[in-house]
Amino acid sequence: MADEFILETEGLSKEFAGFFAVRDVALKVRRGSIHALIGPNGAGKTTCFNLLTKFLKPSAGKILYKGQDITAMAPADVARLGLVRSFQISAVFPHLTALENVRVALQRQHGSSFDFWRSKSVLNRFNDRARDLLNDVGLSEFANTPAVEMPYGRKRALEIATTLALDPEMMLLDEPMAGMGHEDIDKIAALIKRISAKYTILMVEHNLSVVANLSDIITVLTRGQVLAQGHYSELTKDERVKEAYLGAGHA
Amino acid sequence: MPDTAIAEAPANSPAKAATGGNLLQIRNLEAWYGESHILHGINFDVNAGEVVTLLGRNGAGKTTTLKSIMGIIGKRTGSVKFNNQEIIRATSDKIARMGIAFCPEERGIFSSLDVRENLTLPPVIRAGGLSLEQIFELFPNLKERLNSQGTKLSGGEQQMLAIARILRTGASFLMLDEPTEGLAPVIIQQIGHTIARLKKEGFTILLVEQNFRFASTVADRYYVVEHGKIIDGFSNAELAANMDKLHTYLGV
Amino acid sequence: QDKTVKIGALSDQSGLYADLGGPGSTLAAQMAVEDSGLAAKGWKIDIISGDHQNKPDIGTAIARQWFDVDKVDIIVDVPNSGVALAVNNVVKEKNGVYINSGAATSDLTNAQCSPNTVHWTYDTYMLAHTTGQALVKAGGDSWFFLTADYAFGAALERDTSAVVTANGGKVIGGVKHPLNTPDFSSFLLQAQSSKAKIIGLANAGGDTTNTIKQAAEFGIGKGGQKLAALLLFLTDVKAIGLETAQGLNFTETFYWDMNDQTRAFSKRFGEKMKNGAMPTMVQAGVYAGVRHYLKALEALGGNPHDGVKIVEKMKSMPTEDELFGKGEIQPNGRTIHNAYLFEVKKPSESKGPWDFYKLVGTVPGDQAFTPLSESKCALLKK
Amino acid sequence: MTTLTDDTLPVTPRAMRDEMIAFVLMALLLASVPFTGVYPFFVMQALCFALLACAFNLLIGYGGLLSFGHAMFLGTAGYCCAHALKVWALPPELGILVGIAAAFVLSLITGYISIRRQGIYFSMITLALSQLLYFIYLQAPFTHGEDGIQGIPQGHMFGVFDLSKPTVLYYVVLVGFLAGFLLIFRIINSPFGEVLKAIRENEPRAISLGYRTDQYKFLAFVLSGTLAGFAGALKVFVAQNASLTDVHWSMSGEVVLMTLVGGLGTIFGPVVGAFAIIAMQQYLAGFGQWVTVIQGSIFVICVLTFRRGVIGEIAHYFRRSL
Amino acid sequence: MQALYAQLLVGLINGSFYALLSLGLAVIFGMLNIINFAHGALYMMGAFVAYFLLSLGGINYWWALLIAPVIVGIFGMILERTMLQWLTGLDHLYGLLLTFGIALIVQGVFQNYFGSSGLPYAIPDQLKGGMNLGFMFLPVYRGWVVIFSLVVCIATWFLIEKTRLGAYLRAATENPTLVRAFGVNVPRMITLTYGLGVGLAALAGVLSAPINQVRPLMGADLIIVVFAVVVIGGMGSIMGSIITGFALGVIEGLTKYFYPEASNTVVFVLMVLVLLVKPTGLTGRAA
Ligand SMILES: Nc1ncnc2c1ncn2[C@@H]1O[C@H](COP(=O)(O)OP(=O)(O)OP(=O)(O)O)[C@@H](O)[C@H]1O
Ligand SMILES: Nc1ncnc2c1ncn2[C@@H]1O[C@H](COP(=O)(O)OP(=O)(O)OP(=O)(O)O)[C@@H](O)[C@H]1O
Ligand SMILES: [Mg+2]
Ligand SMILES: [Mg+2]
Repeated sequence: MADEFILETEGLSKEFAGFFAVRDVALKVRRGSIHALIGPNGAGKTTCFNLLTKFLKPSAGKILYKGQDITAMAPADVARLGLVRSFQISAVFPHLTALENVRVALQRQHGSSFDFWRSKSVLNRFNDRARDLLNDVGLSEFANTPAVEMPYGRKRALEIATTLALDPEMMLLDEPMAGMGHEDIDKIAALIKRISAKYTILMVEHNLSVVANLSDIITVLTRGQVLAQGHYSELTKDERVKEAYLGAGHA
Repeated sequence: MPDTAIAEAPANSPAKAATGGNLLQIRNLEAWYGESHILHGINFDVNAGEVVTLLGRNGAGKTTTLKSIMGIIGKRTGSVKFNNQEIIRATSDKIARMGIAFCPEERGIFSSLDVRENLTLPPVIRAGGLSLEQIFELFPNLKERLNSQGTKLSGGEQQMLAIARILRTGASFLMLDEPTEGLAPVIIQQIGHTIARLKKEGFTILLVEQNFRFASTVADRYYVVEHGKIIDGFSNAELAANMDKLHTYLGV
Repeated sequence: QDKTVKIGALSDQSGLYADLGGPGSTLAAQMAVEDSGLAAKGWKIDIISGDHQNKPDIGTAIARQWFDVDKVDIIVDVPNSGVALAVNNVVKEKNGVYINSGAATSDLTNAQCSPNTVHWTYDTYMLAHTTGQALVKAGGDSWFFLTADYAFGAALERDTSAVVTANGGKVIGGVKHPLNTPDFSSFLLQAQSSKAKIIGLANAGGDTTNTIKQAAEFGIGKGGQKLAALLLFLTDVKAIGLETAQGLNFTETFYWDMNDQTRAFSKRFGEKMKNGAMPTMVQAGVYAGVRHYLKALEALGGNPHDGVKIVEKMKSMPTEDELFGKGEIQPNGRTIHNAYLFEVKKPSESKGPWDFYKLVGTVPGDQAFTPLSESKCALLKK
Repeated sequence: MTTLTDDTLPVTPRAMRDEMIAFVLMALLLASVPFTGVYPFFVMQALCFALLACAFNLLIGYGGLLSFGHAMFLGTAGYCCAHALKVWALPPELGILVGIAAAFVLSLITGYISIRRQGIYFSMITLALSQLLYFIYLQAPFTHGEDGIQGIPQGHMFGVFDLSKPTVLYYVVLVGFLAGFLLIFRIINSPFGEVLKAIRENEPRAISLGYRTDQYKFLAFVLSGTLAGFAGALKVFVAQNASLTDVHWSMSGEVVLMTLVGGLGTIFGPVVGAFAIIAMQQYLAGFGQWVTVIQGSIFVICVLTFRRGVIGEIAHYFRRSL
Repeated sequence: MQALYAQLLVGLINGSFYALLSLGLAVIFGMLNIINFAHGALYMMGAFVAYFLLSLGGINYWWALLIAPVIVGIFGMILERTMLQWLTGLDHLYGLLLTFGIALIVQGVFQNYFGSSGLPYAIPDQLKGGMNLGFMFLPVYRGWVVIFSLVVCIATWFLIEKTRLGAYLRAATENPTLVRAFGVNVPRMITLTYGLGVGLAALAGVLSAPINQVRPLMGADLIIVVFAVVVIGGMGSIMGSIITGFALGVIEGLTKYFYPEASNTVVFVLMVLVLLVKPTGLTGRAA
């Protein structure tokens, strides 16, 4: 089980009515790394994510997670295995407080979710753990604030805290910084860095400085196929990557 | 009635607008979302043929400003003059027909329409817009995916589509809300070129940007928004001198 | 013994039976009170009305409340067999008086008969026997039934079939249609291809009127087949229109244009109705029932507020009034009076807005209604 | 999806306490009815509908699912309970159990069919299913079609309580109602209730957290249907009959109306709404034809100006959840 | 065999009404995103207007076909302007509840004034009589209903799917604010669309007046069947609702022949079966 790679795909493809959004992708994500997936718009990054989390069915190929074939599983089951995604648009439970948001995730893990005959005060045993998690992402003072009332960047942090509550082994983040101001970007980047000590992270991001600073390894996709893979410094020298993604002006 | 009056005003055609003059004048603009007061008296001007950028932190009220101009905020007061016409009370369809086009930050691609329909949806309000060929030249991705369902496009492709469709209408004044969000660097460069070219053709552009590096390549002037007010403004030439202030405003 | 009486007219005030009962029934009860002349003799008689909306539970709730809170003595009308039977139980429980005129079910005087109940006007047994018998005798010896697929329809079909066969006719087929069917063309086509001489309609209300209209459309009358509506009211004929309804055969126990007395009553009635409508047999039954009830009270010299006692008195007196003529109430609660076979006039024969019927035959009461020997009423066993 | 209750107030311990106080007040008030001269049958009837509306509200207010076919549970339980009492001559407590079991089975089946669609589709499917059932009951022999099951023996509850005595019956119904109400209250404030709220707020997110959301909605549906069945079984003793009225779609509409008037997604709203509507039907009965028009107008007015309902408005005013 | 043809044809006639009604519902749903519960009541109004036109104004069937949908359409537009409009942005279920209330009011008022038993409306002279098709006697009027509703359905389909108007409609459903900001007068378009959908219901009402009684409750039960039709079809497309409408009419017709006891329930049973196999309905997009 001490495999080097936590997630592997073989020949992963997705066809939409004759159009291959993802074609024959072989991805290997190393346990404990931050792995970035970049590429021009429409390259198939989000589609890849959807395939990995089973929100889409692959047309061909295989997905192995911790050595287990998960190609035919349902989304909720994949999440239960510890492979959890975040959404491109922020996904919180707006009228629950931050604490409750996190608790909902904790509750799933520790059972009792179907108990309709018990008082919800049984959930209070999760409060400490939930506070810890909020603390981790710097949201302690928001614990009793409904999520709607929180600023955008804080919602993203809350989302990450909620995801962490599931104690996932691997997180998929789709453009976690999209639409954020610089301050927030820095905060979230630091957060991701911090949590990457414990978890494996696969993320899609267009913000190059973030990608450069955070990722251990980068896979570049174009037209659904893997174009190149390597460290940031290697890739910036790659003419093909420059042409397809970074653009001429890039140093 | 006012529509026709405007249509006849010569200063309104994109070609002539380049001659300068005050196109948009905003005074004491206040706006509310339900109970919450968001804009607390915005004042600024946009001259014909310029590219003006609004900068500011998340939640400062940039988007709200654009929406208020477009007439899609429930409650707003103050004065917004476009071509010397007061439009603060006008409905958004009237405002659109006066030649203002808006590209929202959430893109607003219609999932029940295919790409072609999305592209041709906004009615052409007067001659002078880009033709479909010109648009495909700018955004080749779109041409390939013409028959896809609108929201099946990738995030970036949707952004392109959102910009592309307002270029067709012949509106001379474009408001783009974070047009580079979620775009690959190559495409961002392309959009930069596009904006430059549109400016050359006489379009006036009001831009909202987080990506300051990008904004600095296209803008003539900047305004900084904070807590629903304009707290500063300067031209591109003064940019270097203002960098320090900007850092504190934006935390860049 | 005091001289106060409270009458509750419980009916469908807005639904499908509102036209044949409804406000008209309340009016009929009022007129009965006025015509009794008891007010002049120091009686205080009040009438309240209620809408059971064709729902048994609402009907019983109103009835119960009337007895418990409003101190009602007697409930009249109650069309809709389901509600009628439900109210029957309540009245018995509360020992009130129940004069039903609107319901068709013959159970009221058979399996579910009660010492507190009198059933006026008509029932399924009578409908089956009069119309069925008359038509077979007139040569309509092969039948096809269009039957509403629920208890009422089944009972009507069963009873009529028995009459048809007993009289030497033959039932060659039938089809059960769901209640409240908007479209009968499928069923009519089947009836048509059966080549039966008579198409018997064992249904009611909107179903009957729709069948008749659509039968005309499919040219069924023209092909020599005849429709027999087993239950049809004046208001239904009005709704169908003479053009379409002409030639239909059916049975009623009252028609406004029978004689001078009925005409006089109906004229007075029509003047008080919103649309000038003539009374239906149900409304006439309410009038006659209330009159008879008041006569019984007068004979008792006051209101004993004891349902069983009053009904016994009513049964002991022969009935007689301007609308139904002479008759009697049998021990099981069934009122016996003449039944009439009518045919709908051609439009050219009609001389007024409510001039619809031609009298074809009269069936004496003792032949029209369930003979006591066949009644399953427990009251008879004593 | 957008939530129907436009502002969900956070449930704090203080709010819970308010709710308990309100509950005790309500229980005392209802318990004193036989001493006030108020007509008990009226209150009993209203209590049955109140329980039904509460069950319905569990689904809409906390699960975000508007069922337009809840009458089917009421009616099915009613028929089965009535049949058990009358034909099988079971004692009342077993009759009630039979009714509840029937509603439970029905909710399993209908829930399985309908739960996979949301929003208006869900409403239309439940409506169509209840109409299907209506036609089945219309034709099925054991329901006696249009006539319904009449003259149901009330019997002795547990062999002791004589249900034909109005006061005894009243307290039995009241206890039944309060038990059902407390159960619903507990469900809302249970771990399961929390998940239900989360699903209503953001279903894809709940899925991505590993919740099989259909199962939760299904359980909510079954609980709601079964409780509605309980109301239907109780109602048999009050009305002493079981009829098609209780399965007709207009009954489903009335339940919606009661809940809407009282306040969707509030705890006490359905109770208040049920009493208001039943009272209105009683006192407006004299208006005959106009009752439907008035009901329709209440719908329109509620939706246009009074969306929170009576209790919802009060709760909003005091910033409390009730 | 002959009987079967006859039943097929008869089924098609009923199908016409299902198609027209579910089409109107689909148009309104597509645009306002509400299920118009008042559809049945407005269908009934269509029939009543035709009746009044004839009995009070002496205006014949042919004019009624034109005028009644317009009058009811205008009534619908008033409803939209004064009430439905205020629901924009709220959950769709409120639209359902509001129109349910409207249906109760309209039906209640008509019941109050016209009772329940129905008023007669004669078949126009030009369409009286029937044709002997060999396997059945087809009333001319019924043939007319099938052909006329087919034409109307196809015309509506063309209008919505093949013209720019259709694109506006679909786009405005998703994001009315934005479409308006493109220069389209969305509120007016919504009002007109509601008028169109309601007009279709009224047209069906006029068509049905000579066949059925003109009754206040004529639409009340029909509408639930039409809802089931809509669920089966999936409301995904205009064409989908037209085809399912006709198809279900035929299926129902055949049931009346083979197993009449089930003819009331067959549509609902079909709905259940379809939902078990395909939860989104036949042509449905995910809701
Ligand atoms: N459901 C779908 N049906 C049809 N085409 C689709 C679908 N989903 C995605 N596509 C197409 O597949 C391609 C890849 O899309 P994807 O969303 O994966 O891109 P991406 O790499 O995430 O781009 P971006 O950076 O712009 O978000 C695009 O061209 C898109 O139009
Ligand atoms: N629909 C809404 N209802 C209530 N408040 C809103 C709404 N939309 C925005 N706001 C609030 O209005 C303020 C200004 O928002 P606006 O979208 O204009 O900011 P912005 O400057 O465009 O920020 P960003 O960079 O995040 O796009 C924020 O505090 C936000 O929370
Ligand atoms: Mg993407
Ligand atoms: Mg913004």
